[in-house]
Amino acid sequence: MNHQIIMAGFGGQGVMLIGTLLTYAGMREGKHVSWLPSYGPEMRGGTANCAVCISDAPIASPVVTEPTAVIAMNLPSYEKFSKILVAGGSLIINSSLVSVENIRGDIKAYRIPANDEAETLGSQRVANMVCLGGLLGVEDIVEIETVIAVLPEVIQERYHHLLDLNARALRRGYEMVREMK
Amino acid sequence: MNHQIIMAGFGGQGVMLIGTLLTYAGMREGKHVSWLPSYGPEMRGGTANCAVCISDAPIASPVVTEPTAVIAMNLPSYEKFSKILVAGGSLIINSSLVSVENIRGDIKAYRIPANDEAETLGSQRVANMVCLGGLLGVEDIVEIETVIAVLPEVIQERYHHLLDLNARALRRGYEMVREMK
Amino acid sequence: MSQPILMKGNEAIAEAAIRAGCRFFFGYPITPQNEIPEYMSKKLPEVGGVFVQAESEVASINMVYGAAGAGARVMTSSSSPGISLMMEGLSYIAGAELPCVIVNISRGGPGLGGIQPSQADYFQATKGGGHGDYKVIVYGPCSVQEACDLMVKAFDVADKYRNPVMILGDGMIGQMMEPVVFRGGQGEGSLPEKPWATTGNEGRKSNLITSIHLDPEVLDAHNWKLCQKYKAIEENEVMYEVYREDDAEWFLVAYGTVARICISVMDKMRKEGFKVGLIRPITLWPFPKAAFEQVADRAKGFLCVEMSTGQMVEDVKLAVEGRAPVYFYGRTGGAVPLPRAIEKRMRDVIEGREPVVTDYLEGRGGGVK
Amino acid sequence: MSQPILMKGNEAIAEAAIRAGCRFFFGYPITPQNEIPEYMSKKLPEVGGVFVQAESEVASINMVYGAAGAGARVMTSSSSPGISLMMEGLSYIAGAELPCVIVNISRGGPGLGGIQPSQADYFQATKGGGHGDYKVIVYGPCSVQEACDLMVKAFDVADKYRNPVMILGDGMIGQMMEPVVFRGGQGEGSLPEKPWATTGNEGRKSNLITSIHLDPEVLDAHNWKLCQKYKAIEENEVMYEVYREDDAEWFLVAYGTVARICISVMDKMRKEGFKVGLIRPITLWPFPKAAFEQVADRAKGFLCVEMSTGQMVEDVKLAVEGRAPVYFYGRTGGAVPLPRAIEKRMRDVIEGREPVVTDYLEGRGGGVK
Amino acid sequence: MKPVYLRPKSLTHTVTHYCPGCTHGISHRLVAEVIDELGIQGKTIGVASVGCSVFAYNYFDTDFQQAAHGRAPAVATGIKRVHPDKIVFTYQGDGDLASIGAAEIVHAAARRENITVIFINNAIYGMTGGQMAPTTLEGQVTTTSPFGREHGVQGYPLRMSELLAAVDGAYYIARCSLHNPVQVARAKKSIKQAFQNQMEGRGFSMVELLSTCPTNWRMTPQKALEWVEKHMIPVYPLGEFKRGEGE
Amino acid sequence: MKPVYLRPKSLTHTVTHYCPGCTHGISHRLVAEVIDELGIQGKTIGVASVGCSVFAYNYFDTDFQQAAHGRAPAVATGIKRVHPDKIVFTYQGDGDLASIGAAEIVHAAARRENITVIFINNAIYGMTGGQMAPTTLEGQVTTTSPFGREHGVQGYPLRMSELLAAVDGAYYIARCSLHNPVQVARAKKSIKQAFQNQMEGRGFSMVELLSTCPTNWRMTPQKALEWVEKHMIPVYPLGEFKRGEGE
Amino acid sequence: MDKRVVFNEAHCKSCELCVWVCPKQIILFKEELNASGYHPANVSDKDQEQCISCAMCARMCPDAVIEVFR
Amino acid sequence: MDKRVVFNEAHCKSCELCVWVCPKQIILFKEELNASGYHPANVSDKDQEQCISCAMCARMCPDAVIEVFR
Ligand SMILES: Cc1ncc(C[n+]2csc(CCOP(=O)(O)OP(=O)(O)O)c2C)c(N)n1
Ligand SMILES: Cc1ncc(C[n+]2csc(CCOP(=O)(O)OP(=O)(O)O)c2C)c(N)n1
Ligand code: SF4
Ligand code: SF4
Ligand code: SF4
Ligand code: SF4
Ligand code: SF4
Ligand code: SF4
Ligand SMILES: [Mg+2]
Ligand SMILES: [Mg+2]
Repeated sequence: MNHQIIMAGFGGQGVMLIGTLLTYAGMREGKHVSWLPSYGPEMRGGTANCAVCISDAPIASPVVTEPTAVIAMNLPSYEKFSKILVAGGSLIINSSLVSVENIRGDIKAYRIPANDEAETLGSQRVANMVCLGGLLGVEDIVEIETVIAVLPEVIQERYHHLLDLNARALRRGYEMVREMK
Repeated sequence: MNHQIIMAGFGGQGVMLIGTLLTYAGMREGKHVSWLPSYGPEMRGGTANCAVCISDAPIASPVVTEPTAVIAMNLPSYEKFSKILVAGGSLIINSSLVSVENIRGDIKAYRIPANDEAETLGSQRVANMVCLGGLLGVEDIVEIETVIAVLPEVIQERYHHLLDLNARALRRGYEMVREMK
Repeated sequence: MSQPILMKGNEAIAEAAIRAGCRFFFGYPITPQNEIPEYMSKKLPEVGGVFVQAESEVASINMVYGAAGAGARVMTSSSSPGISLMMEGLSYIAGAELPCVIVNISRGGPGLGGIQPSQADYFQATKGGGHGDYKVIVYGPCSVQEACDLMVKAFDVADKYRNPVMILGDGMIGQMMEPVVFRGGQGEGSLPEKPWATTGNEGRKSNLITSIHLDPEVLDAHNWKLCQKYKAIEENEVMYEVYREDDAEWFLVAYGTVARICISVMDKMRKEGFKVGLIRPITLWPFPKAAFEQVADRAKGFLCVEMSTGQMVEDVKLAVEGRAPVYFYGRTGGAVPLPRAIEKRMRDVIEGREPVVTDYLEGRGGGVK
Repeated sequence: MSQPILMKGNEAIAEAAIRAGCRFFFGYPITPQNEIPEYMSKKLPEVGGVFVQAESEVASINMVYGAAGAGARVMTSSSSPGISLMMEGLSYIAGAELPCVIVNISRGGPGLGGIQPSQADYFQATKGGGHGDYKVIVYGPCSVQEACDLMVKAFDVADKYRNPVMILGDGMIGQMMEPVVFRGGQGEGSLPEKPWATTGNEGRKSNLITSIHLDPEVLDAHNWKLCQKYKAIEENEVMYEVYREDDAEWFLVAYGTVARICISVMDKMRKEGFKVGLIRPITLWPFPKAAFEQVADRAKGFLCVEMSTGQMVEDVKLAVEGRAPVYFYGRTGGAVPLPRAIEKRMRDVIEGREPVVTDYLEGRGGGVK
Repeated sequence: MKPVYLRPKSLTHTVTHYCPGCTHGISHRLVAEVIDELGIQGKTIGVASVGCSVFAYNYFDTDFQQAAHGRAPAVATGIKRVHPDKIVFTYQGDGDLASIGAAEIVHAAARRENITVIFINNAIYGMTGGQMAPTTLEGQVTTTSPFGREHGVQGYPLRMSELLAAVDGAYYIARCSLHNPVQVARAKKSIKQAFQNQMEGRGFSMVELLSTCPTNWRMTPQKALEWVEKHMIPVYPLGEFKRGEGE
Repeated sequence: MKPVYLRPKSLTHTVTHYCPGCTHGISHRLVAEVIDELGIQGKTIGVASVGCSVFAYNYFDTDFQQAAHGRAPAVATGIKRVHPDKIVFTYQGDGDLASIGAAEIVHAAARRENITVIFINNAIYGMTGGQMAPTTLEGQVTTTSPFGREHGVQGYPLRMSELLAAVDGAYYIARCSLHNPVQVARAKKSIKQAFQNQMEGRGFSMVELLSTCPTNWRMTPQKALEWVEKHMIPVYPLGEFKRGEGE
Repeated sequence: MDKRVVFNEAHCKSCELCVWVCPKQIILFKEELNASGYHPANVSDKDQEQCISCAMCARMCPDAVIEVFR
Repeated sequence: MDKRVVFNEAHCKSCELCVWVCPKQIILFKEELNASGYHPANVSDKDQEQCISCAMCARMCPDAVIEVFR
């Protein structure tokens, strides 16, 4: 399979981090991977996204123009990327911040109140992990256990006391989506 | 006729000036003309030369590689340019500073003690004019009277008290060569 | 062989340089290559090297000149506007025959432009953006791995020919993360001797690093000597890949990350029965004319795809010499040519249709020239 | 018509600019163009204009940017190394679509090189020495008179297209004296209006001069818009001369003062019965492809002669497209191609002999590539 | 009710791209207030530099030119020489003015160029993500001084106001801070003075504003202001360094 | 007989291209004398700039690099960082150092670069034929200030020693003159000090030498020296402007 | 009711500088996010009359969010 | 005879600075030109003993023409 995933949200929501995490996990599972960021002019705030490719074959282009999956952590991201998602693709919407009607019928869409769930778990900052967990629950990209296993390599040492929180957030998202499926 | 003349000497000997003067005179006589200077790295001293073309037809190249006439006001100039003078061409040598033997036999060579003559006339500074006068005496380039007529246009106003001295130097060179001829 | 590591292109390039024995880095911040100086500022001191943040790109390239003349393995990196400021210095380095490596992680221009990937500095890199007759060896890597491999090669080639070498990576090469394995890099120990370097004239005649030659005959001779060197480089250092040489009749031509996009287009079109191949120059100067010779008998046409309004297309035409038509498709300023648009353009080429510009557009841009 | 005056090329160029309504000059001294700023420093104040000696060429070109954006007719001049320092600024000016004139009285390179005439900045001028996709209109005058005429034209064309225009004169153009008649130059009165200029927004919406467009789609669109403009320039502004179009079969190709040398070679060879003609590009960009179309049926070969190691020869090849062979002869660094050597090379070409490099040498240099 | 404070007319109604609490915003507001008060909006031409303030032209409702990195004083020179009766100001960061543009600012001052310069010293390269600036303090950690700036390696912070005060053509050089409302009010007075000088043809005026970069300093906006007071002011003392020109 | 004065060993036996009486020659001699006296000929690397002294490398018998116009301090930085144990000096004119190279010299000082700078201030561009320099005096006629420099138009002379003394990383800044044998002896002392500082690792040292350009000033060499004393020194006072670094 | 202090909420970035300098400590953040994703600052209708119209908040606000009346 | 002051005539450019500073005013120019076209400075054999070996001339000479002995 050739997964082409876009993760997007406000700067500060941690979309780059979950992109890196997923890429790492892909590499650890022996797949071909790439990760490509995209920022606006703002240093903080604004909207940022990254494109992750995970594939069994060498990756032709790190640029994702027709994603097979999208995580939209805020409204502008939903608006921009839900349109270009391929038919049959998966869309994870952070419904804590994005309330939309009339989602395209030809895709698999999941609304997860990621910020609320994260808050419940202990900190809004892991809303990104809830979303990534959700994606892992829908699409067969990598094992969630691989992702949890590489957490210590991706997350900076000074945040290692939060490893467990991150893992729980990943699992929570995963479960929520499984329940919806 | 297509005259291609090189005038060369130490910086400060005034070769650029006589080149300009000749070019001016050529233009005044309705000929096609060009003047091209060449300097060394030195601001003062060193060797400088200029190439003057005076022709009945438009001038193809302002660069003179095979001069029809050469004025050599110092030894390095003689050494450099006497070699490339065309057969049958004219060479004016400032014999006050250049003492050479064995001049090429296939050219018209004239030794003029320009500095000494100039000194006699009143100032070593018009040695250049003596040489130019010499050239005008050998080669039919422009009328010496034309050159004398344009002197006030070429020589800076503050030196206009020396116009007469310059004219006399021109005539002196002219006569010396005529006598030798 | 060691395990691959996931690294951002810029950091991987910096690490590769250090492994190649580069111990001196002079540079000035500019997006999208900041991770290179940042990495260097952290790592060079650890290996006894020196990182200096210069006051400008003009200063950077002249510090490189000084360090290269002093015998060091030295590099700088920047992005498009910063590289433009280096043109005088680069011409001096080439004129004085000093070895060094310059990385251009290029972005959209002209002017301040944007910070997204672009290939619009091709002319500047390959034709000589500075004054005078000189050439810079230019590599155009298509992946993080290749960027690292070429980085190591760049230092060796620079020393071999006493000539500046440039890595021309589009912004994607710098910004993306891919797995990378570090290989090669002879380390500090075995670097070549540089008896011409200015190290103090104790026990020998003075050395001089200069590019001034006031006597036209001397400067002319110097230029033709450089020319001989460039001829040797053209003979020895050309790098490229040809895909589907066996049966292809229509060739995509692309370098850098665009080549990867083109490979996906090629694969798709071949499945649909089109005899499409691809030529990927790796050295942009010397340009791989040989690749075009190789396919000259069979090639019915070439489609050059670039993130520019069409620069390499001139070199392709010079290589093809009228033997087959050369077409062009490009996007600029950070807009990336889409597989779909490239495919459409290639179909039009093969099927002999005039391009309709709007067919290839995703946004407000153009693309066909 | 007025009487011709004998003037040094540099001074004549400056005078022509003033007559064309140029009132602002920003520049930095460099040989062999110093007479231009010197003349301007004396004459501009007399006509209510402003001369500023900038602290560097980098500052000069950015002052030009400011003044052009403020609506002025403005110019700068320099020589090769100084022009290299302007590459970033030039890219900004092109990106922001500002009209201005840049004079390059070029000298031998690379690096500090020499101060004698050269044509080795051809690539820099015509391909874009700065970053990004942009084009500068480049004129290559062959006499002082033509330099003056083109200077006047340059300002008008710059305004017409809102694009920088360069006069690329070799050192000879600047240093030699020739008779010149000043013609044209609309003077200050009738200059075009520039409603886009920054003059204060009293009574209108704000004006903005910029080259930054962070959104790739916007920057892409901007680049293709520029491309359209360049296409229009290619259609409207090409200038060249063809000599002996009627019967020539072998063409010399040269611009600037070298073209004059080639004319003398042509004349000589015709007398000896060789059917030699000459193509003289006046615009170097846009390059006069039409000239080559014109003679394509008859031309058996082209000999490109330059004061460089061969730069325009690429454009000649691109224009000829393989329909006839293209040969090259050149000298560099202030050494000027001799009529004798050009003739020898042309005979070898016509008579199908392989060139023997030493045949064309006068000094230690090379010449054939 | 009577207005006590209204948004200045010379600001457009655009949301800025600046980070929360970044004092670039305060500086913009002060310049706009001064332009309003002096009634020069219609004859002012701004020059934006390259740095976080690259989009300044989106926020000021006046004519603007966007200059290459460091070259704003040269661009301003070009404009001012063409329109000596208009008011021309540059707005530059410390990377722009003190590093790459050091020659241009020194020479604009030396030439006695009749322009106004607003100089934002935040001791860092904001836009490019927090690299060392010439004004970075000793010991300060940035992405290119990861072990803290050390004078033996990277030299000392460059104090531009002191340096430019040593240039004869400079007429007015002042350093202010934006770390609390009192200082903000002082800064505004200096900015106003700098524009008035230009209107009176007095030559080169510059106001250096000690400013924050909460994002790259990795502090809250409030902590960042406290850091200015505690760490920057001792190295960059406030005050007027020059008023009047010549030898 | 015992030698009282011998031609320094560190000078080659080449006739220089300098004009008669040009004090570039005196400066060269002094630097060579200092190199001899300190015994550092074999470990000294010079950096020639672009100006009349472009060929300095022909006259010093040490390793040399020829730098682009204005960039000698950057080139010297590159060399010195590679060979911190060697002695690196630049030799720059006023066009080179004070105009096009203003940023490079300020930053070499700010970075506390451990190099020695010999700065030849002759108030003019010698090599290119007498254009105005940043150091040209008010009223002085040059080919690009044909009506005399006027501060309202071209600004004031730039006093680099005063300016660089305001940079914290500068350790030693002195201005000397070459207009008579006594001053020449003083200049030599300062030059020696500037090299010694480098040997002791003290950072940036510069000696500014008031120098003549008889050719472009259009004076005899002797009149030119008198002009230095009478006209230059009042604008460019002699002395040590700094000794010791830091805040 | 006429307000003493008016917030242009779309421009606010929740930087808290106004909160910090307000002598009356009456500035609070709203629950909702604005279009930029920030909780905008505000003085509630009931706290408006506590405001002394000192304009400290306005003078410190980097985003010119605040207008003050008396 | 051992000379006190020795001129490397090929290097001299007749700038007169040595002449100007010599307290004994014994430096004169030769009639001949050197290779560069200048009349080189010199102290005649008979004036050599007037020389006080003060080396002022050498210290002022831009072309390092002069060596002095005592
Ligand atoms: C020639 C060039 N070099 C480098 C850059 C990259 N660059 C953009 S902004 C910037 C520095 C910004 O720092 P500063 O001037 O301090 O402004 P701040 O963002 O801190 O306000 C740099 C180096 C550029 N755009 N152009
Ligand atoms: C980039 C560049 N700009 C300009 C020049 C031309 N140029 C050569 S020397 C010089 C100035 C020399 O003046 P200065 O530095 O004062 O040295 P001086 O000759 O007076 O000793 C200039 C402008 C150049 N070579 N390179
Ligand atoms: S990065 Fe720093 S300077 Fe730039 S807007 Fe953000 S806080 Fe302000
Ligand atoms: S031009 Fe002036 S500075 Fe240059 S060598 Fe001659 S006198 Fe000296
Ligand atoms: S005006 Fe004063 S009291 Fe009122 S909200 Fe603002 S800071 Fe508080
Ligand atoms: S200071 Fe301005 S931007 Fe910051 S919280 Fe208050 S109102 Fe919002
Ligand atoms: S050493 Fe003294 S006395 Fe002797 S010639 Fe020289 S200056 Fe005159
Ligand atoms: S000072 Fe030196 S160069 Fe000048 S005249 Fe005397 S010996 Fe000759
Ligand atoms: Mg900053
Ligand atoms: Mg000088």
